[in-house]
Amino acid sequence: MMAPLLDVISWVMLVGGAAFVFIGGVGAIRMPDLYTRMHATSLTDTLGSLLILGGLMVQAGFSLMTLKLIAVTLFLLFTNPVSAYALANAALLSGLEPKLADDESENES
Amino acid sequence: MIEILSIFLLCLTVITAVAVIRARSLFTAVMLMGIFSLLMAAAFLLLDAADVALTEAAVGAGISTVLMLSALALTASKERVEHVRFGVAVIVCTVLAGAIFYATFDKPPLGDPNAPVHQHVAPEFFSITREEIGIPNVVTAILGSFRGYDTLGEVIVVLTAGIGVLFLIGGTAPMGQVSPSSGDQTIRGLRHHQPLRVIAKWAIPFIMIFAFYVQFHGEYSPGGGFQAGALFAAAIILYGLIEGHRRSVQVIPPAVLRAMAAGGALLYGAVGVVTMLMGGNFLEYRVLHENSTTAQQMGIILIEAGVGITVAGVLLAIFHAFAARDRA
Amino acid sequence: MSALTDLFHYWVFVVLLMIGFYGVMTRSNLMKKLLGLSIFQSAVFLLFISMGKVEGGTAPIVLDGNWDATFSNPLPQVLILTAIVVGISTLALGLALVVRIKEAYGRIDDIDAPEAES
Amino acid sequence: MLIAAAAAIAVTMALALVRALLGPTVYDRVLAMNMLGTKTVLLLAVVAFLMDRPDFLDMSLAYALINFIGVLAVLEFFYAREVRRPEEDGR
Repeated sequence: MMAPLLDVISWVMLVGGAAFVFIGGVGAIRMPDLYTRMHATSLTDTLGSLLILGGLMVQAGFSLMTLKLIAVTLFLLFTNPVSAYALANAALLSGLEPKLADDESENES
Repeated sequence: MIEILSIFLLCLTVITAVAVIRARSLFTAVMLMGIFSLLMAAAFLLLDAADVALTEAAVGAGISTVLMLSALALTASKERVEHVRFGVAVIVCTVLAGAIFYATFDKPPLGDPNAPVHQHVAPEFFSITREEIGIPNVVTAILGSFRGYDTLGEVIVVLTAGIGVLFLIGGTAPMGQVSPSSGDQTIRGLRHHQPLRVIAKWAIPFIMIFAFYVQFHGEYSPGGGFQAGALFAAAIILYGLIEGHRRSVQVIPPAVLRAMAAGGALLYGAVGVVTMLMGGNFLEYRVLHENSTTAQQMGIILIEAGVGITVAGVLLAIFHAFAARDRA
Repeated sequence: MSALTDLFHYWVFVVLLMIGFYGVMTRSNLMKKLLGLSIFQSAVFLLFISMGKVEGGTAPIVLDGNWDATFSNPLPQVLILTAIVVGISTLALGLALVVRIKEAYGRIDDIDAPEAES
Repeated sequence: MLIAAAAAIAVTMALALVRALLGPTVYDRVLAMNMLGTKTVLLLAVVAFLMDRPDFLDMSLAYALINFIGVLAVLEFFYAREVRRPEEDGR
């Protein structure tokens, strides 16, 4: 009774996560400059990993695996945005921003 | 499915390797090397080598990138346009590649269970591990028990390399070599990034716990002294990156690191000497306890601890040597 | 399909080996030479690990006391596991040498060239 | 479904690698490296289920930790270089 439902939930999460991850990858290729690329990847990375790992968690049930998956998820959840922040900050400090901000990215958004 | 994934990853690996050699900027090359290690480790995992993948991830992708970046900070970050001897190199490479390529056709296909490699010692390793050692991770059993001498040798090599690095760059830089960064201590490290500090302070204990898990759970799951040592070193390196080199030296002073590096190898050797004193051969764990299985497990845990301490000590000492050189 | 998967890993080994070797031979930058050596080393690791693979096997870590499953050969894995750590130690030694050469000569490219001697 | 997820992640790894190779600035390459690291973590987690080896999740965890350290090391290098050689640009 429960098992098919859990399977469906986990499949939906896995496919959704995979879709997000893939969209992020496409964004990393197609976006015009660093900051938009970061926008594409860091958001989808976080959401995509959450969904994929969540889908796996649903499949694993309650075990040591789930605990490890939760650990991975938490770690990604905290470190991904922080490294994105640090990267943007470093890029900005190095003077990358001005020449990119005026021409391309303003028009895009 | 796994095969296709494996082939795909290996193709990416080759592309990355070409890019590493082609890259003009050394910094790019080092970063691509990190990606190369990452892909390689994933490929290892798909080839069933879980312990190797863990080692490659911790050591290859993590520590080696950090060390190369530290070395890069001390040297030039751009490669000069060079005049190279392409002709000879291309000929030599083509001939060699052709020869080895030809040789591969005589190799048994990948995964052939009847290949000569799988006939000789591996089955004995499994049966003896099952009967006498009783730990599920056969890799750890071989590392600690069957090939204990070899591992001792490797630990000594690691220790020797660490000593060599300390001899080469452990002291202070020669006079007149003071780099311009000496004045601005405040900017070194990522201390002024509050989010990074918060997350790192949360992450460091986590990494350390994971390192200890890898160390002491290494008999039951992928892991062992080498991986744990590298992960422990990575945790301290993270602290050093965030808080600056000076503070990380305060956490673990260089003298402690040297003691760790030597002490781990000493612990390993001492286990061997103790077994000799108790009437066995060098590193013959059987004499440690009346129950032979317990004795083997005791021996493996002890020498894995020695390995872990040495690896952590040496890697951290090397990192500190590079970082200290940078500020000198 | 099977003809490709049979020997593909060994071919990748050859290609990586040659890429690393080529890098060591043609690049005069010492850092680049070290990177080439690392690739060369990784190629050898790949060869060993590929040889240890057994079709239908799993990692040589016994799950739930199931000792009769098919396992890949653990011996190459042990050899490579230690080799990786030794590899990083020797790489660090090489990097330290590069740093000293930089301090002594002021550069790490073309140190064989005559003008490098001060 | 696991296979589909693994395939999507693998393709994304290839895309990230393309970005790392193209990347006009070093920061693009760092971004690609971070991305590849995350994708590897996910791929290994999925592969652990695909191969039915729960202990492989350790690898996934180790990758997540190491990737973070790698990115921070690169960024620290940037900051240090900004201090040391302010005249060099980010290329």
